[in-house]
Amino acid sequence: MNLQLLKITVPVAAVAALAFLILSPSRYVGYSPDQPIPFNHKIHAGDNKIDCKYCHTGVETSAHATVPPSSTCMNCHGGLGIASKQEHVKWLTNQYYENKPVSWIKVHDQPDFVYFNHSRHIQRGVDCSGCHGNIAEAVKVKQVQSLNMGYCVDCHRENNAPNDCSTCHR
Amino acid sequence: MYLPKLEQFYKHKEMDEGVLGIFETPEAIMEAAEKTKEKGYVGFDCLLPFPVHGIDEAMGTPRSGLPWVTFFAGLFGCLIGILFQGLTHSYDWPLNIAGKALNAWYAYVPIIFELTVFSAGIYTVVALLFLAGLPSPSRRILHKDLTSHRFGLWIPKSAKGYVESDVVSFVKGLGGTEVTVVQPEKQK
Amino acid sequence: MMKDESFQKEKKSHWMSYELRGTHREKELQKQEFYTSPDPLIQKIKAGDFDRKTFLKFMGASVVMTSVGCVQKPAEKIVPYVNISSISNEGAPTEQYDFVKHGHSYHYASVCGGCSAGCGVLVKARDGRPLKLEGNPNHPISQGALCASGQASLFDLYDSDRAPEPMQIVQGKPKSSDWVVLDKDVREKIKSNAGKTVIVTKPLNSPTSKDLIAEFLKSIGGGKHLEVGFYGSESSIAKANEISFGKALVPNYHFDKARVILSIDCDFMGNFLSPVEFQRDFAKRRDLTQSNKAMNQFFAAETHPTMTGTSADQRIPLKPGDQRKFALVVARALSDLGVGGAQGVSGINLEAAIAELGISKDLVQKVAKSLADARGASLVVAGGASAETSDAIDLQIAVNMLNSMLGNDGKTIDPVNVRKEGKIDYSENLSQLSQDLKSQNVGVLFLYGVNVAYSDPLGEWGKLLHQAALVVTVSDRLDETAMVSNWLAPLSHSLEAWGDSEPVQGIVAIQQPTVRPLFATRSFEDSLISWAGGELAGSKNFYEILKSKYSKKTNWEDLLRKGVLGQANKSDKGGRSFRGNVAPLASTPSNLTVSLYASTALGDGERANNSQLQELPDPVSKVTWDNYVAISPQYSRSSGLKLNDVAKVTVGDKSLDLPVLVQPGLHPEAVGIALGYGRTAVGGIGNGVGQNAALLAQGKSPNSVYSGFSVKLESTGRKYKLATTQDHHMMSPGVLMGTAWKERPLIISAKLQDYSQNGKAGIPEPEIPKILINGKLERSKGANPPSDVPGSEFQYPGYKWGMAVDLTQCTGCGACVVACNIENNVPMVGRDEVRMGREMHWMRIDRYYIGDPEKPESLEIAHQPLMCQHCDNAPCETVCPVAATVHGSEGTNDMVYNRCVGTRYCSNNCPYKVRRFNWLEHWNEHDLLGGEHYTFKAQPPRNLGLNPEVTVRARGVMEKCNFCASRVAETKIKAKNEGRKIKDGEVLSACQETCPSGAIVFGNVNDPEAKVAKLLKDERSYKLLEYLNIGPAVSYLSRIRNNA
Amino acid sequence: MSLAQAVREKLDIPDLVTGGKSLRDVTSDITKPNEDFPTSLWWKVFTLVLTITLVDVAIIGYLFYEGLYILGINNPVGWGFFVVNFVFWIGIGHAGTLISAVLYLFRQGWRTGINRAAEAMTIFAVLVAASNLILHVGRPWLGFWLFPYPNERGPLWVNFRSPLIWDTFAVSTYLSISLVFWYIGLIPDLASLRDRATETWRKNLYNVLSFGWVGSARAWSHLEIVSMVLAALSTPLVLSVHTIVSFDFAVSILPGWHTTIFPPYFVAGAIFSGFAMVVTLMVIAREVFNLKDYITPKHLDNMNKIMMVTGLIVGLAYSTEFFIAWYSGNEYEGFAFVNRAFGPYGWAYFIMISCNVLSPQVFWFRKLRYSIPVMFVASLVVNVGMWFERFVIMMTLHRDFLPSSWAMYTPTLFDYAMLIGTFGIFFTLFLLWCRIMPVIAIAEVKTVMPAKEGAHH
Repeated sequence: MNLQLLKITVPVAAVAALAFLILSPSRYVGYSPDQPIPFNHKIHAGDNKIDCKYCHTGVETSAHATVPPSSTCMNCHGGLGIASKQEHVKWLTNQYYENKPVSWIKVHDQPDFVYFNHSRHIQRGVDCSGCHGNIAEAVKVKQVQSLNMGYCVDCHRENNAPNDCSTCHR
Repeated sequence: MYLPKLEQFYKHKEMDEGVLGIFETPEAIMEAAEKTKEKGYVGFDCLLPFPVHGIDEAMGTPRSGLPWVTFFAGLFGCLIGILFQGLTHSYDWPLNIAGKALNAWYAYVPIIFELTVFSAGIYTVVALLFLAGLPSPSRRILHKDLTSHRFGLWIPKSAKGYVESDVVSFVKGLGGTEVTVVQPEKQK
Repeated sequence: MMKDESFQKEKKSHWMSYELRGTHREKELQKQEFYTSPDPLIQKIKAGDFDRKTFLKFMGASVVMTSVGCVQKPAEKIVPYVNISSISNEGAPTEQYDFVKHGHSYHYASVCGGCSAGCGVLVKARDGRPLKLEGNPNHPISQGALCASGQASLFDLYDSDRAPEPMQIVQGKPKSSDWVVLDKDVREKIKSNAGKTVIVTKPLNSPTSKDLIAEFLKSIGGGKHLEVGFYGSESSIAKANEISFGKALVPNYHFDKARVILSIDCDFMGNFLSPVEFQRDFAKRRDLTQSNKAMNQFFAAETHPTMTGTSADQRIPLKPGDQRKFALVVARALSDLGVGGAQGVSGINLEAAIAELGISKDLVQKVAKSLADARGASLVVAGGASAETSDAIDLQIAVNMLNSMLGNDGKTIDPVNVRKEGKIDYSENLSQLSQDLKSQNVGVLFLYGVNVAYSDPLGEWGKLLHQAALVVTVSDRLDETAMVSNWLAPLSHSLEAWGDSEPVQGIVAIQQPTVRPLFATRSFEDSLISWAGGELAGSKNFYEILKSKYSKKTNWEDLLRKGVLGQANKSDKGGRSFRGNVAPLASTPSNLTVSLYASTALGDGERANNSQLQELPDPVSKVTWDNYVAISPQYSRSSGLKLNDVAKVTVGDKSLDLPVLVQPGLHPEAVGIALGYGRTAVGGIGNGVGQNAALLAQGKSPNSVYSGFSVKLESTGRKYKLATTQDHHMMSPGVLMGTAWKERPLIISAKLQDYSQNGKAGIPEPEIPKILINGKLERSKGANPPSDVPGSEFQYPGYKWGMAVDLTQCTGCGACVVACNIENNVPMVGRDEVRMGREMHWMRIDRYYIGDPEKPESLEIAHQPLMCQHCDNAPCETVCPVAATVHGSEGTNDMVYNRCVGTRYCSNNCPYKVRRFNWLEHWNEHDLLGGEHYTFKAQPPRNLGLNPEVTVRARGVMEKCNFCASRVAETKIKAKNEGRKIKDGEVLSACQETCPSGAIVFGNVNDPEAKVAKLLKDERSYKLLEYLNIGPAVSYLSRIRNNA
Repeated sequence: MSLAQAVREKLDIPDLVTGGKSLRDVTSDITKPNEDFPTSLWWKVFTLVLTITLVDVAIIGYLFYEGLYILGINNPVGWGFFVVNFVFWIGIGHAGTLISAVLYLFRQGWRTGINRAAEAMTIFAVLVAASNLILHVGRPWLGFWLFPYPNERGPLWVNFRSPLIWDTFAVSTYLSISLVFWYIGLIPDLASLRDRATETWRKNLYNVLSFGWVGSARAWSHLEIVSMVLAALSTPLVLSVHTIVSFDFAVSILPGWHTTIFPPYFVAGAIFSGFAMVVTLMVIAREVFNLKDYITPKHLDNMNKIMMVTGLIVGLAYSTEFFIAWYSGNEYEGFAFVNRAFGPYGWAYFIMISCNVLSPQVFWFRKLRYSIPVMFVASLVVNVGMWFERFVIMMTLHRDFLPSSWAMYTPTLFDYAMLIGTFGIFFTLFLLWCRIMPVIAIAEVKTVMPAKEGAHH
């Protein structure tokens, strides 16, 4: 009889719902959108050991790590430079000479009411991989940490960093 | 000292096989219950449209033990109230709210009280449903007047010394009308 | 080092330059999702097709997004530059200047375009967008401060009603065109009407522009340059000086040198020549922390209670038209005291005249005495629209006489480094123009910054202008004059164009742009150059002219960095002798007389489309969004006119219907009406706000008399609810509904004498419950004392932010309010919402009347800036169910918008009622569940001016002053990265930074050397509602008045 | 319990069921409204209230769409009609539990006639109240943040010091406890409906609703005990709930709100308005469903007495407030009360006084206590008065410490619509319930039948 069925399903559903509420993971872990060109961090940062700050210049001084202007890419790939035959590099070079910017897609995206400052964390000696994972091995960048409020708060607690609301929310 | 006893938590038994007799007045069913108790048909039951005063004594059923459930459930709720508020405010994430002391327990009293009442009430009712064998809408209805104005005496097959013919005559002797022998439903 | 063309937009949008408009490549870009070049955006908005996502991007709407927790955020883009260019070469817009760091703010020295005072400003620009104006500390005029309209002038840049491109007006219908056509037409017409070109400009304080205009006229074979201004007193002052001293000029005034000041209807801190400079100088002598000897004494004789008048030690209500009589009465009283040099006053019967004025005799003698005691260190000023009576020049002559009697020439009055020199006669110029037009004597007519059709509504310019061969209006929008001319040449905002200014002889500042023009606009100077054929004075654009001119005098780049050339002259020189003849007294009309005045916020109404200014409450009446006819309580009683009655105001044959406001402090027979309202073609915000009071002006057309003529008021029986931010029935805090309750100790005033005896004069002991702990009374621990009391629960060892507000210095000008709004993205809500009591200002200035409203002479008007008090035991925090407002470790009361569910309990429980609730979605076209019915929403490109450091709040969220948390955080991170603590004065709150009188001080209370810490210990400091034991972090310094 | 004795002696004379009914009559009389096709009168009333409800629902939708700015609330007056309605309906809700719990403990036989309906009233009233509480926040879709649940924010818990959190717990506890109390009482009666049912759909419906109750003596004795236990729990609960609601105001620091008298004063007021509402409903019910023999004038008389007593308590509270305000000598406190009575909202204050203090005085006279029209009117008047009491308290907001922040509150059309809407929802639920479930506790009435002895011991 369907009543029997109800007796089982209702409590099960309730428990499941509660469990989900408590244990649900961040929706963004593993978020890995397709970029205009499949830029490969492994080749650049991993194999060729290019320092992060070569491109992300703002990271030590600014709130934003900043993505470099196309000209930075041209330092190596420009003209008949490295891998200039490779199709994506070709595309990039064209963009550059046509004076068109590349619109990358943001992977680690915080809501606008959160004010994260890269410079402070780098100065404090926080390692990039802490939040971004081992980029040097990443063929395609994806979000590895939940980066939700709990994640930030825990880290701030462990390193007795300020935990005021106004630290991140203004 | 008054302690909970197991027999206080007697459970409603399903009435699938046995003898049922119908009585007209509360007095009649009381008397019948007395007699049946003396006769010693253990596990017999009465079906009443409303709680007839004194029927428990007549049947010899002890006082219900549910207040114990209430007591411990209440205690549990109270504890939860104290711990949850205390821990969240002064241990898990101490926040400076209006410069008030972190363990300003007097602010927690209302919620402690509410939680006590809540868990006491809810758990008691759950226990009641369990003991009264509710809900089971599939349960069979023996006689349609028993919830309106007539009273039933039920002697189950499981009762000690149950011999169908004797029981039937016994119930008749008590003045029960429409005495019927109930057989278990066929499982389809 | 600066650069004018760092051109990256917000992190979440494309850069774009307007040279690319309409090209094929732009169309391509437009297809991209987040293409956000502003000017096509306007088209899109106007056309009504606009995809929501872009809008959300614009408005930084993720607050809305998060309110639907389960919605996946839309993918955001990162669009870097293409190239890096060094400073040396002129970079293309796709190039990032190597010194520009994304996310960093840079300050560029420039000149404020708010009014003609020419204050030097620092423009805070971030990623190529001006976000905030501050006064330039190096500049002797602004001295680091800025007024309300200066602050608000930033929004004119982001005004959606600016003209995006040149427009040709055909039979009153504007049709879009472009510069090529315009330039061609202008050049041809100039050729065909050689020698008959007329250039009418607003009063210019830019020497280079003046030269350029002359140059231009020369190059096209002659013409006229006429300056025209309205509502000001420059003409009268100049003429009076010519008569009195033989030299036409507008002198400079040094209020900081004046120990006694008498202003006759002169709102010198609100609306006269150079408000910021004068207010700053005035306030220097009100800083009692230095020494109370220096405190000046200020008598304000005025026909209408002005912002300036409220900070007077003694207000003297005058009847419009009596100004000159009062001046002469004072002169007479002075000569009675034996001060020589008086002329033509011997005939005055003191008693009779004083009786006519309706003021008490000893008051006049008090004024005279104080002035006489401060010879050489006193100052008498008159001016402003309300001083423009029929005998305005004679009034100025009388003032000149008073000053020379007191020997102020060359001391407090500077006739050497003057503001203006030579014959200035604006009304003469205007009538000359109309004559020329009537006699068909005008070829091409350029109207730059003069909105004649509005400011002189009786001049019938609509007809007149068509007598000219071609009329080109140079204005930033299709205003009243543009609508009746042939061409609109859209004008760049002062933040988009090069220029210079010399408000006072010897003080030159460079106005440098901080953003590429958002629309297809040009500065007037650049237009002249191209109309002259693309080259003038050997240069292709104004920038080169300026550069070459000033490179000769100094290092160009240093000049740009410093922003100003030359110093203020404070030395005493240029004494002169008064010779002018004083005309005999004429009698003023016996009945009600009116004075039209320029309001503090809107001034001449040129910037009526600025919601910041429209919503800034009037300093005295606290009315927003309308002008009104102010009448005295006495007249209200006799005439039966009440607040919000609509009255018919009749002057001669002209009449206006205006709502009535009962204004204590008015002379019983005085009526006041604000000018600058009733614009009809200024834009969606300013159109139809109030009535144009210039219609009532008198004198020969063009009208020049704004005050002192009789007026008739009659009730129309209609009602109109004025949008006020404060109740009007309530008078002083003491008297409430006639029930004589104890006076509420909110604003504590004392006389200078009492103060110099007892520093705590007037400050009552707060009734805080105390108990006897081993012998002495203390706050018990159970009573949860605030952090500054031993035994409190929480201490704030690191920083503890606090604020001190000096009520003696505060003039109630409202600059802080506007600065706060802009710094913190505070929305403007419009008239209807203000009526409902839903204004969003984080900071408000409370106005209290002290004394008997029936006795205007004795009435005092006090101001109290009120922001969140950041109480240690904040009542709002206790009651928030979701802990959306809690205390930070630095003693601030943090408000977390994204946690707020909007129960409004905190607001109910706030004794100061400083919390503001977002009743509406103010920024987004749609919010979570729609709600587009609310029309008063910020239109693009306004959103480009949003401060990216402060969250944009969504509907249903509580907000309030956060002690500029964003500024604190920025500075703190900087300091931490450099491994040091924040120095005192390194972080300023927005209100403190802009305050012209320096009344607000913010800082770290724990630092004993900090100014704020010292002020908190000052004897005068007290806390508002301290008896509630909530321990506010803001202290007020009692209001001292120097009236013996 | 001597008190109980005394009260019983006083109240148990005359018969609680008149007309010499037999057990069978009782069942059939009471279940009649559930079995017959609804009368035209019922249909008329129901269509009316249903329309109101639908309109109200539409308005709520519009409120979500537009935001709170369509209401009249503003900066100083942050709470308006919504909170007034909330407190009002919570107050109404109290009578039900009080009748079924407190009177149960005092063994008040006469309660049996009315307790079932009163409990139903409680539940519907609390539902309406809770809905108002949720709707009045700025972002209702985040209302669940008021419950402390583990979250990914750290976790960030709620602020247990806030009276609003106390409200959340109190109201939800109150709702759930009253719900179970009410329902376990209903089970046997639903069973008798089931057994009388003839159509199969009714049979199945009541079969499910009655949980398959057969009335075994064992189940009965458990049930008896549990209803006593719940009664014992509900009694302090019912007092605590309105106490906590009063904390919303008493815990704040506003002059006129920050008063220790609020808890008792609110509870008395709640009982006051609650009983008034019960009288209103009962008078209607006994007319419409022809239950004059079960809801006798005796019942109504007792309730009128209670109304009068509580009315006097409330009156005392009003005067005490004023006295203390004056006695405190605090300018803000004193002004708050002068302003309350003689300020712009003085009219509301005097409506309150005349309705709550003066009108119940008619019940001094036995004749009037027994007159149906009088008590009906009086009960309505009292409810109006109690609504205005809450309105007056809310309007204390409009003039507090700083005269500069004073303002007026003018409700908009939507405020009024929502006020009417609450009544619509309430009566819709109530009328529906009257059709589905017996308005009188059948089994309990049978225990107090005059015919048989042993009913009273």
